[in-house]
Formats: sequence, structure tokens, C-alpha cells
Amino acid sequence: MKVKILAFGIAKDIVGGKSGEMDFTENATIAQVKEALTQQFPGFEELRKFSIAVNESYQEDDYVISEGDELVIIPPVSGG
Amino acid sequence: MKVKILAFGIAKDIVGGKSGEMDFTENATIAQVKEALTQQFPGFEELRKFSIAVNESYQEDDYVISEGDELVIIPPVSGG
Amino acid sequence: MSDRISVHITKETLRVANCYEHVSHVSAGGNAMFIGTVRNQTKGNEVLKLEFEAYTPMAIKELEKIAQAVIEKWDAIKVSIHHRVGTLRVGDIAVIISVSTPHRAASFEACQYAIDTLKETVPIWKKEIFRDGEVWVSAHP
Amino acid sequence: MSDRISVHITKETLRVANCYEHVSHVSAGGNAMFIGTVRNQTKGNEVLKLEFEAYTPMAIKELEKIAQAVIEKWDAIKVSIHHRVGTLRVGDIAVIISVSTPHRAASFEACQYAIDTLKETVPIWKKEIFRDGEVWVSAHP
Repeated sequence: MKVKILAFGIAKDIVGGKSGEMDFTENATIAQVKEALTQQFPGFEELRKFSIAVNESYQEDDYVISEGDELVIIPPVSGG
Repeated sequence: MKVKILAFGIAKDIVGGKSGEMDFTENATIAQVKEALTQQFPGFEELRKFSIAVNESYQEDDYVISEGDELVIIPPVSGG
Repeated sequence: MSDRISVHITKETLRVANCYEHVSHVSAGGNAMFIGTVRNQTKGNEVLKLEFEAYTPMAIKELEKIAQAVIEKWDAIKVSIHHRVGTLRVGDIAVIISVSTPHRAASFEACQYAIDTLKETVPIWKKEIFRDGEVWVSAHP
Repeated sequence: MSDRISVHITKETLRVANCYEHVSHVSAGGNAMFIGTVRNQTKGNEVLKLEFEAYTPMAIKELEKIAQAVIEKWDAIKVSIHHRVGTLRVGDIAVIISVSTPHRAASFEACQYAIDTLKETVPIWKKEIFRDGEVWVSAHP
């Protein structure tokens, strides 16, 4: 299934844009999303960490994504 | 020697005015000043505590007062 | 959100008086504020300007979570968290947090919790721009 | 006193923006403020107004000592302590303390030290005026 992905901060630079689409198998987890991202964009390995938000909330590695979810790549935050 | 005494806050109510004079022997200490005040104005016994400042600084019980000093009675402070 | 919470992400200049007004209350005994500003240097490198970017809808949700925790854990009367985004110059205010509580010790604790948590969880990012380059703050180990 | 310290005792209305301006600095990473206001009640008794009295020359000296300690112990960049005297109504600001430091944790600690110490050492007194009487705060055990 095709899933929409948004990127912010340094993640935008790493993936080369603000938004894109990636292809995942049914029942893919956040862990698999992170792995796929790191494989396609090695720049993620150099980050202190990064998280994935689904529908405006952080989700853990075992969260299963669904068609229609909007994934957002959250690199280390630095507000304040 | 006659020494000038100023009073603030509740001390003003206890001594019945903003300023007055008291008579002390030469080399009287702050401890003696406090004792004399408490004897003359029993209201001081009911306070949580009170301090004496000389020349705009707190002084300990063993401080010896001199002619010309201005003593100030400092009841428990409550600024802020 | 209740009227005890004021959360904003804005491109406009932040003002301490405005943020304080949101939390002042006749039953408050203490009001603590934190004001985060743009420093003129980082590790000796002169900062020319900062660019703040937010994933706004989620950032608002995370700020509201922080504000709610402040109200629940510290019995706060009111809390406001205002964060600026866009291009900021040295000395500009990036964030103002203001917390009113019945007793003062709680206001400090709650305010410190709020800024500490904001810096860990709220999806806002800043890029420092130097004379000879730029860097996303905290991105790398 | 150095220009790093701003200490005032005044009958005028205190303003947070004014107090903050004194401490804002391009090398500050954190600014903590404490704002003390007049509460509407004490132990369930409705407060009508407060009267603040200061032994001003000594109060200024004691405030300056606190400000100096904040600069020395917490490496503060600037500190301002503004205290109002005279008759205050519910909601009025009695005191504003503002501290800027290179790093934020120190600004909270220093600001809390300043208000805690002010309440112990600075010769300022407040009288609470209720409908049925008045009392000098903290005078009795």
C-alpha cells in the first residue's frame, strides 16, 4: 500500500522534500517504516534519533500502520 | 546615652509610634536593647521574632551600640 | 481546551505582558515565567538568525498535553505557552511559558517541567544560521 | 551598583514588560521571572486590600545583596527586583523578579532563591485588610 509521508526539520533535507509517498506491505509496523527510510536515505543513521508520528501523535515501533495514515518523520526536536 | 529608635510594621503598633528614644548604658548590646524593649512593651513577646538593625544592617545580639546609632526594630518581614 | 490553558504558535512577536495576562488570577499566589530568547552565539560561533519550523497541529496537541499536566500535577490555576516560528533575530523571544499556582514553589517547578518537556517532545525545530553555514540544532549526536 | 542589577521600591504599578527589559540580553539563554500578586483571600477570609510598608534604604541594600548573590552564585547575566509599596488591591502585582542566565536551569534556581530570600530578609511588611479587621502578615507564630 502507498502511504503518504511528511518530513520536517533536517528530515526534509535528508529525504529531499517536504512530502512523498512510500510503498509498504499490509500490516507494516513503525519499526519497518524506520528501517525502510534508513535504507533508502542513509542520512537518518547520522541523526541522534528520529520518531514517526501517525495522525498527529507519536507512535511506538510496534504500531501497525493502515492505508490512509499520514506518517510524519520527527527528527530530534529543538524548540524553545 | 539616649538612642533613637525607629519602628516599622507591627512594631510601630506595639511601641505606639514611628520613632522614639530610649536610654541605655554605655556599651549596651543588641541583646540588652531587645530585653529592654520587651520589658517596656510586652507586645514584642508575642511576635514570632524580631531583629534590630543598626545603620541599615541587621546586627547580632553581641553587637555593641554607640551614641549616634540609629536603631530600627524589624518585626518578621512579609514582603513579596 | 479550557480557559485555564492558552497555547499559541505564531509568527508574531511574543510579548511577556500578553502571556502574563493569560495567567494572572485573583487566587494566584505565585506566577512563574520562562522566557527563551535567541542567543548571539553557539559554542563561539556568531549566530546571525534562527529559523523555527513547527509541525503545527501536532505541536499544539503536545503543548496542550504539557499544559494539562501542569494543571493536574501542580494544581496550577492557569498556564500559557506561546511559541514563535519563522525567522528570529538575536534577542528575539522564541518562547514564553507562564504558570500561576496558589503557592509559589509549585509555579517554579511547573514552569521548569513545561520548558524541559517542550524541548523534548514538541515538534518544533530550529536551524541556526551562521556566517559560514547553518545547522539544525540537536539533530546529530 | 552595576548595570547588571536593577532594584526598585516604588509606589507605581509594576509591569512585567518593564522588568523583563532590564534583564534581556543577547547572551542570555534563559530568563526566569517570578510575579507575586495580591490574592483575594487568606485562610478563607476575603482580602479587601493590602498595605505594604518598607524601611526603604535598608530594603534597597538587602535587595542589592540578593541580586549580587544571584550574579555570583548562578553566574547570572542580569537580575532585576522590583517591589511595590503603598496600598494594593486584589490582583495587583507586589513584586517582580527577573533573572537572565546563560543556561536555563540556573535562571529558575536563582529566581527562586531571590524570592525565598526576599521573604526572609528584606524589611518590607504587609498588612492584610479584611472586612472585619486587619493583620500584619507573618508577625505572630
